[in-house]
Amino acid sequence: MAERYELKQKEVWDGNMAASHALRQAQVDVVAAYPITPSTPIVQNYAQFLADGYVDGEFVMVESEHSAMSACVGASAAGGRVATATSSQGYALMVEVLYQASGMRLPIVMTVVNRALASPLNIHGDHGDLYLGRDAGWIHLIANNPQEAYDMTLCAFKIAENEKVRLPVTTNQDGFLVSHTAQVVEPLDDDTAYKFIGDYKAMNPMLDTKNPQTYGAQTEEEWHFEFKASQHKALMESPAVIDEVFAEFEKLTGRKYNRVETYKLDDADVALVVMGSAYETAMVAVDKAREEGIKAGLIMPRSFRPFPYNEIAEKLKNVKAVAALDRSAPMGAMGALYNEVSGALAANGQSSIMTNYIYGLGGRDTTAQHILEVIKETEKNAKAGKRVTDLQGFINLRGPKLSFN
Amino acid sequence: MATPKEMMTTWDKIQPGAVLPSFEDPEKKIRSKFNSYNYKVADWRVEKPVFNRDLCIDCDFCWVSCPDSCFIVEEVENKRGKKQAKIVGINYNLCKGCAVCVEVCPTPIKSLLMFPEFVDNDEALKQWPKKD
Amino acid sequence: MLQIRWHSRAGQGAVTGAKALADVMARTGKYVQAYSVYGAEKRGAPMTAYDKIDDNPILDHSKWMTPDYVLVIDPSLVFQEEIVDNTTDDTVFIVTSHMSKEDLLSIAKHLQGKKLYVIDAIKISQEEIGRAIPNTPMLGAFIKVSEIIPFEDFLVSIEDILSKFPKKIIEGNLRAIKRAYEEVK
Amino acid sequence: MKNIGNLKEFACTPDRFQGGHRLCPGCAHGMIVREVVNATDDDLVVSTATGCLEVCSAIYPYTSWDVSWLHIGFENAAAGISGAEAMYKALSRKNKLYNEDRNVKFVAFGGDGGTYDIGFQSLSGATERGHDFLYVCLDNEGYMNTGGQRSSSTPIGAHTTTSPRGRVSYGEKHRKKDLTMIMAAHGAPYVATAVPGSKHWKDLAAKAAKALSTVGPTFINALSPCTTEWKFKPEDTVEIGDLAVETCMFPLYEIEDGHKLTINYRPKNKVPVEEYLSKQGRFSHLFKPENKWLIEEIQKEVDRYWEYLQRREEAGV
Repeated sequence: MAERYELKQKEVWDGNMAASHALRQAQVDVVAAYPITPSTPIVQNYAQFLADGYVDGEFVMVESEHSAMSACVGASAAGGRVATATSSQGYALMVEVLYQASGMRLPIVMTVVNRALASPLNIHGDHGDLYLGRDAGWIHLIANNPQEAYDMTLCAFKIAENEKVRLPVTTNQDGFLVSHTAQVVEPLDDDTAYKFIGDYKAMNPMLDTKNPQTYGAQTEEEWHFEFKASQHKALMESPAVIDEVFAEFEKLTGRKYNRVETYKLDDADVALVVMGSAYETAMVAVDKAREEGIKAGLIMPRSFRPFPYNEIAEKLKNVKAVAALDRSAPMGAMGALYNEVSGALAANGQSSIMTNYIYGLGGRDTTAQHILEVIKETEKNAKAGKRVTDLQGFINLRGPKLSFN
Repeated sequence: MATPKEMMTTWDKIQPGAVLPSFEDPEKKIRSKFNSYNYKVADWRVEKPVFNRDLCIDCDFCWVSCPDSCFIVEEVENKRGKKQAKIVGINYNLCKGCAVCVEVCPTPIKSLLMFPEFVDNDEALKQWPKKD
Repeated sequence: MLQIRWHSRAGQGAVTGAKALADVMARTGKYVQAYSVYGAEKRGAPMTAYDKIDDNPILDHSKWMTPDYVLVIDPSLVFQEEIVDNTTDDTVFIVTSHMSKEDLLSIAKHLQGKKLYVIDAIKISQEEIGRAIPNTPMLGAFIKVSEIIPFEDFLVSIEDILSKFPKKIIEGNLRAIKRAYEEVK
Repeated sequence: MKNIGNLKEFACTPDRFQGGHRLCPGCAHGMIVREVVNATDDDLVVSTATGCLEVCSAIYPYTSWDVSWLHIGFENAAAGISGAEAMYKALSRKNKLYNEDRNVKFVAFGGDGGTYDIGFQSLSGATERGHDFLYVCLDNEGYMNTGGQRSSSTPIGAHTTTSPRGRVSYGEKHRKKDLTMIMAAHGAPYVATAVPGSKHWKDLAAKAAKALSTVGPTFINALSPCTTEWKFKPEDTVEIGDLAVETCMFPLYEIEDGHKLTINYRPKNKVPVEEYLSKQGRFSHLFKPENKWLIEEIQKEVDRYWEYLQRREEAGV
């Protein structure tokens, strides 16, 4: 039995340390991982927990991220709790196996520290990796600070392993901005955290060798569609479970999470959609805007997948102009948040004016002032009652203004 | 693309994750309907092996060389009380007619021979070559 | 919100120092943020680390700040003009140098007119800890200059934060902190 | 360890790999897999790389496996099984095993594509990490699942669809990679070669039993003559495998602890390689006058390698 780790009521942890403690408290049976900046400390911390006797399970240091996720699939199908961590190029290398994990309905938890994708190479934070995995059939939860990195990781196990869900979950935190930023985190004690997650309940474990199971069969035209539909349905219906888990977590900690987070949105004319640490920076910008008389608000999908279409449409119904801020290179389209939110609004015949901003690629600093400027631009659209700004603009880019219309 | 009609089902009834159980009753080792033991590849054959029990010496070369696990074995005791396998037949649902068994059969007159699919086994045995 | 920017070379312990300071302040009930900015460079490359300390939760995740304090723990970085970037007339500089304040100012013209304190954190760490890790002595100097918390309280917290290290290292660090507290000018 | 006595006894083993799979008639894969999974009475968890065996033994809604089985991808059979093995260790330590009364062994199968090539990194990693598993390479010397393309296991001179013979080409230009030796160089406790069929059945089954009872990573490289892409008649599968051994094109040997080499079978009279080559359509062009030199080269190489094996065995180091 693993040693209990004595924790203070308030710890000063960076996002990586927060995620590693959540993995430790979940008493994961197998962690198979390969280190990559900026998620490396999660793997290192876990190795140290193991070396100090705070972890009972197996820690498999594989030779690549592809093998990390493959070993996770093998371990999860074998029948126990499994987790890993990665970022960026490692995530990209895993993508093939991400689809296999979700297709086999294996409740693996992956703590992702978001980082830009090469080329050119960059170790800092943007959402390129998260967007790469968005169709992979995983639930993607967003954490904006170390406390949330901890909380979301605990919730991730409980959501993934729910028998109605049985899907893998990533928790996402911004590289360096959250992963390497130490803040006050209020952890649960080990027993309380484990009790919240609960014992692992296996479904069709390969290691129940008296009742052998075949995982990963080939389905062709006559079966594949049905399986994908069934998998999609599980994802589309997972919000009920996510809400349940968040509610239970609130009872335990007082910390309330929602699939759609909002800030000062109730009376807003102008809203920004933004995910990750910039959501909190944007709160500062909204406060400044309101001081200047602009009725601004914020909205964020805490679960990027499943995407909360209806909830977002409902909350934006009185907003005149919306700017979606995407932290990923758009490459020939609008950013994902722009597309998803526009779709949500269009479905309901809502007529907010939509614009898109690309920010923070490769860790480029985005300040409250930058975001305030976006709010002011967006307000022009709200006031005009039609779009008078460009469709897509870039924030804090060196050189002449870059925008597309 | 060869799911029998009775096994077709709809998206809301399929096993999450496409996981297939080998056994319907694991305790009694009753194979499930998903076990390919219950699938037929007989129509792959052009010719079939016919087994002549009278000539067989139970060397089991056919059993060990068969890629399709189609030799039916009965466990018997030899004179010294040790268990040994006795070949008692061929599972024609599983046999694809590759004829490897015939090739590896070592008896002077082979105890396995290929015959056209339409020839009845009793008839085949009648046609078996005799010793010179 | 109190904002502190560290200038250091990778390997000198600015990240650890910034996190330790955040930890100390969190124990007084403050909200904190400690982070650093560096690239792929290895040990020896210049880098910056940051502390933000406030009575309310800190939401701003941008790296940019107007520091109230600039802590320079590498003697050669004192001469880099970047250390005055985004500072105001009220920004307090505590820098590591073997030189006197006067001698230093005669060369480092960018520091002229600034509120400047000097401490030889390198020498102190070499003598007390045995290695040129000037982060903890800088903390001692910072507590003296800023009076942010009583020194005794600081010592209690930092000893606890260092408790994972061997006794010899803890003692060396405590001596270095106390010396710097006394010697900063 | 299961005692592999005589075949009469071995044939009493209830088959764990069922027919009704969709491998070609006469496919050696079926023969090899049956022998391996039947060579232990312990329970098994098997992973299989993408390839003929995988696609043919688990076409939904059917499985040919009476043991637990997993397919993930082409390149990760070893990584997948290492995860399952790690879970077994973890649950064992936590007293959470599903069947306390059963031993579980771990086996991965891959073709030469999934083993020599795309899956090599994952195999090398899992071997280096010391997982307790047996990896069996079903070496049919090419990507047969996709219609017979070359792999790094394809022997020089062989025609494949991506190393075709032609007006100015004699087919594959490169020598077969010596994967068995590479695996031995990992320091794996047990590495061996094998062929299917009735003549060397015991060699294969005993090697599988030995590998499965050895703690740590073990490897068997099993030549799997491919009736479809090597172009010979289905009933000749066993004969072709036997000829590979008799010509020393594919000698039977084992290496323990990374160094101790034992030759398991010595042909009484080494058969010339022409015998082996001439029976396979993939080599038929080598018998044209302009390509005959290559047959001589192949013979020289086979002789040299056989000499090397014998000397290494004699050296006993």
